[in-house]
Amino acid sequence: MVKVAIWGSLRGATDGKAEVEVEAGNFKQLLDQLAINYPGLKPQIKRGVSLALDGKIYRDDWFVKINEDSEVVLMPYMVGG
Amino acid sequence: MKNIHVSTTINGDPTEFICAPDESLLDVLRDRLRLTGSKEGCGSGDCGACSVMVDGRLVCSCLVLGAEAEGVEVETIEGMADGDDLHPLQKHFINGAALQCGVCTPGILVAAKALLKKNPNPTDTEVRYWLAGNLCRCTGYDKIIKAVQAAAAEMRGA
Amino acid sequence: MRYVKAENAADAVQLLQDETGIARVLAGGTDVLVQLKAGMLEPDLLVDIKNIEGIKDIVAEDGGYRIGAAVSGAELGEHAGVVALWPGVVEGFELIGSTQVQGRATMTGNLCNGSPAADSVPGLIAANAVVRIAGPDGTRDCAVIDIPVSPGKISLGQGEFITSIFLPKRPERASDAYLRFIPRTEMDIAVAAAGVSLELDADGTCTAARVSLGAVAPTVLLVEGAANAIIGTKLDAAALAALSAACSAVCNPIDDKRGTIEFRTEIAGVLAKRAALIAYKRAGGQS
Amino acid sequence: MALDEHKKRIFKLIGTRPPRPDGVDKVTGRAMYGADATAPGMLTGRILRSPHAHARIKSIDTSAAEALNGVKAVVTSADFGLPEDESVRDVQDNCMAREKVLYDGHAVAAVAAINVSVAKQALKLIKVEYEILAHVTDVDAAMQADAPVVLAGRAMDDLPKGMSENVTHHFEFGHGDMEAGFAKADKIIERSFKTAATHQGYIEPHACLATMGSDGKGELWVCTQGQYYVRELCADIMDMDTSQLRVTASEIGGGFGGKTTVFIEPVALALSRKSGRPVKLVMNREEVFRASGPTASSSTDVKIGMTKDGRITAAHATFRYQGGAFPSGTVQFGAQSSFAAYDLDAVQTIGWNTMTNRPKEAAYRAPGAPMAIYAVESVVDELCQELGLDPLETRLRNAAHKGTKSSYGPTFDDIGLEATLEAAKLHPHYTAPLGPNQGRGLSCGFWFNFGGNTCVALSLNFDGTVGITEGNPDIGGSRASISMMAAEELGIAYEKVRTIVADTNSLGHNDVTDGSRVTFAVGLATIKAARDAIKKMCSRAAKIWDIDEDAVYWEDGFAKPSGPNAGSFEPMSIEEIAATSPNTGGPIVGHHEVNAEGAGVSFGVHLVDVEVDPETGATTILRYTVFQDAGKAVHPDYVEGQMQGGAVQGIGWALNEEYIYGEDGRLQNPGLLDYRIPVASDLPNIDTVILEIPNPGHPYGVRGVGETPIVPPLAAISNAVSRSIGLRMSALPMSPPKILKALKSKG
Repeated sequence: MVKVAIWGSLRGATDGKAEVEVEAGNFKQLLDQLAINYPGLKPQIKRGVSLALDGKIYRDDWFVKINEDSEVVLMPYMVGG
Repeated sequence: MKNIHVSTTINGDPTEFICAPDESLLDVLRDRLRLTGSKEGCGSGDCGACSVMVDGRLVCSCLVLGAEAEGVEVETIEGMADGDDLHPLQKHFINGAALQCGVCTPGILVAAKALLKKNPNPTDTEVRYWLAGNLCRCTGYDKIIKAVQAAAAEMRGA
Repeated sequence: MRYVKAENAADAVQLLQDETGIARVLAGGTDVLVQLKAGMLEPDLLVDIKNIEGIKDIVAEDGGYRIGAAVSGAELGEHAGVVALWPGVVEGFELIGSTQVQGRATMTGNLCNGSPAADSVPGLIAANAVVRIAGPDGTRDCAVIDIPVSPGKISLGQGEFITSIFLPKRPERASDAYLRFIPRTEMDIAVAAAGVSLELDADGTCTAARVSLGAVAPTVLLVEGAANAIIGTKLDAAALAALSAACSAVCNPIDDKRGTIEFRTEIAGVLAKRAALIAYKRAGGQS
Repeated sequence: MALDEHKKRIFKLIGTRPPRPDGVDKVTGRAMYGADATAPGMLTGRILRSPHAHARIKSIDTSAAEALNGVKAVVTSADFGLPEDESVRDVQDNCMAREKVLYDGHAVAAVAAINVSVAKQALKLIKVEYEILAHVTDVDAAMQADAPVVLAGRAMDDLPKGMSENVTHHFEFGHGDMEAGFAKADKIIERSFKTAATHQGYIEPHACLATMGSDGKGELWVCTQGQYYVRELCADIMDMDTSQLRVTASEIGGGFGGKTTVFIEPVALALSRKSGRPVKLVMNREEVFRASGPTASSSTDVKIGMTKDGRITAAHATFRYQGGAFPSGTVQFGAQSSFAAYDLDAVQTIGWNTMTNRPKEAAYRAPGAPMAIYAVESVVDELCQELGLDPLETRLRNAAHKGTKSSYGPTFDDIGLEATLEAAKLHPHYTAPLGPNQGRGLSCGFWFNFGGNTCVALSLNFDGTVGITEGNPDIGGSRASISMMAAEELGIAYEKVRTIVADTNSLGHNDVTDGSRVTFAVGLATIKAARDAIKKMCSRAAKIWDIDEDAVYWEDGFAKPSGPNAGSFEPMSIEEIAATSPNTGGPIVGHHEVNAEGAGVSFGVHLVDVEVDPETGATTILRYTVFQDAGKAVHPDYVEGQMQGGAVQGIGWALNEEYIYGEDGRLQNPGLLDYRIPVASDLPNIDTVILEIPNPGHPYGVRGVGETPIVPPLAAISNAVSRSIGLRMSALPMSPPKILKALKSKG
């Protein structure tokens, strides 16, 4: 299981939990599992999310590998100027 | 509006064109003569991207009518290098990274050349005030001022 | 729109008089062409006066100078005589716009634009300058202060245009100065402005003064009370405070994107005080 | 791709300052920008714009304009379809109003005519009947329940009671026990701040030249930060396959985020399709201000607690941003970045984004971060003043470092904040004496930086020179830095490489030039493409030598046998390999395609001295120093240029730049006369100190540098002014009337 930190305004969809656990080995599995376990997260996942994995931000890469002890933080999709 | 026929000199070349009475010299240069080095950033004399020399005076070509060019001498950025031989200001702008996007650069070069003709040894403050009408949004002006000074030093033979 | 180059003053008067639509005089074009481009002005006729003989000349006259209506800022600034006699007038005019704008802009044009914030006007009014006007009935002279009527409006009649501005002679130990406030160091329109002209006697006491304010009322103001506050003084702190107060007291500005009523009123007094000190020093006074 | 093992690599070219390849074009006027192109039979396009802040369009009568001699096409929203994707529909509706105009300057119709005079005349003949609606332009007013609704049906899910439907986004970040944190504080300061909307202020207005044939194929020449994104948006809006629309990026006269979307391009394409002629459409400056995308304006409440010895115990902030007439979630970046510089046990940030009757915001350099960090850094500075603490020491005391759980969630890897603060502390600027009416301010700044989708092709020419094809417009010298990285990797001279920017059909997709991504991501792809080419060149040499491919390695522009066992061969130069490539298997091209991840975050510290005229409230910038971690500065001149340029944009934001709206909801200063960007005489030299703390996510250690420098100036200058006048300023811009009013209130 991977622990995923959920940002504050999404916690309505995770029963108020700041951190949830899902079974996932990569970014895609993580998103799929989150959508199944917490359907309330679906709209945001559709709008776009980034993944901070051990401090590094990934925007799109489905197959970036996630380890059990990885620090995983879900973040809104990032853009720049 | 009946078009006006104008005979003028641009970068030393005798040039004729026709233009509408309300057409700016900038539009004539860009649209009729294809001298697109002069840019329009504002059309109101606030940005200096269209700077050219008319009879030895630095002006904004957006604030001159094409019709007023009759019988005058116009110098634009296209006339600044002597063939392949860049003007010292042009060289120092490249070597000193005094441009980023480069769209204000032609106007600044024309204006800086006019300054150095009038004042070959300006202070930084004098350069900054002379160029106050040439907006640059990329560089923060720092490297522009330094490049003008480097060119001035070279031109003075220092 | 027609563009016509007038051959002489009579020609220009005729053209302006005959035009039934909107006619404008073109000298430097730094106001007219901006308005044209922005669609604020749609003239039927532009009369270019730059070909009229003498209109680009600066001529010494009766100890003062007559400045042609088409003399640019750059040309005026290069004229040592005018700069020495009326430095405040020249510096006011030279503050307008960029180096590029100075290559074209004329003092007459700045006056005829009718803006209360016109930088050359407070200096001209403080200098008691007089314009010469060509018109259908010949030429006439008029004090600069009587030209602006309201924002954008001037007192010239149909067919009239200004051919020159006359800056009078002045005694020894006299000078002038102009200061404006703008948010940046260049390129802005004055938020408030002050022109001060004064004359001193041998011991540095001010014997005559004219104080003028820009951008604080519908037209540029001549503030007699401010002048009286420094006449008879050596511009000591009390006199300067009185000058400031007199200036702020007559302000009747507007709130707009460039400044607030409160700010303009306050600043006008500060600028007048500072300009007076510069003029005083230029005239040879020591404070 | 990770940082190369050989961390101590001695670079030959990286870190030098060669002349940029496009330099001559740009100093001679030859470079072709958006408005510089022409096409045979080209028409001039012009757009009619709304004079109202908010109105229903009751009718548009274009018949008189269409009848005018010389008018070839008139388009309105009726000439566009209804894209399925809501975000694309928003973009289209921003380009051409449908049903309602949402802000002063919103496009309602456009014409294409044989020249500009006819086009202008035609616009006057278009009759639009409006029903004027109530409008709202202020961020706080727009969030009130009774505010006029800009766009119905777009409110966020679970909209809290008492909030307007205009509120479209809500974010919360943070960790720790806030109550316990504040309980530990010796001093708590709470303060509210406001910042005005500012514009990127690029000197080149938006411009494009569109050609749509009756064969359904389109060509678009446009000044943009991202030709691929323009293609996708325009193809969606024009309902065509992306393959049929080729977009070529012109040279670009500045963007800063403002040219990351479309405003006029679909309109030009529609005019061209309708007229059957090429159409050039160029915004004038007034249109740029009224109808392109400025940044958000903001309203913020910050509360921070600190111990007597300068440790932050808890930090809280609520951010409210307005992003104009369509939904926009920029506040996210404010809420995430606001406390990034601090190592905090208890932190919470809340962000709200609302619509208003203003032009839809576009990205502007570190979008959302400057105004958030301004508020936070102001309160930190005030706490230092109140507690008698040194502001630099206090920041060092609380600085985020490797292992810090950031305020937005992730734990930081190697970051350069502490090193940057230390550099500022040791710099003579920090201890230089100050005169009367002078003050010194400092602020930290932060930006995430991104990578993104990137393709690079590296072609070996038969003479051994190299052509690089990349897909990101060169805004500030990237052709130079990319050429340098290719030459470094190949071990050849910089002059032997030429880099060009591809059109959309000449190379695979590249993300927009944004997020400080180009030197990082395109550089990374270039290095990989060079390594791909090297592999191929080694294999050709191996073929010639008839040895195993693995027995050949590459060094300084030569293939070499890897040791005595491989055989004894003279090293083979890149020229020889290139010349013989037709005989050894054909042309050699290295390429790399990647969605680059691993961009390292970037921190900066700015130090500024100001003097405030106590009688007028005017602020003069006396001295300015920028300290920033660049990871590895590929071309230091252009790194410094980013630092200087960003600082000066921030100076403008702090002191004079603002969108000023009247009671009527119309923009009052849509020009460069009254939208006051800094001029040369306003500024001192901007000194720079580059730090190089390598980014572990890039082979050379490169970090993006473009965005961070606009973040610190707002607070640095506000702190300097506040210290100078002995009064805390809390609204931007700090124009002279505001400062003088504050001084007067102090008495």
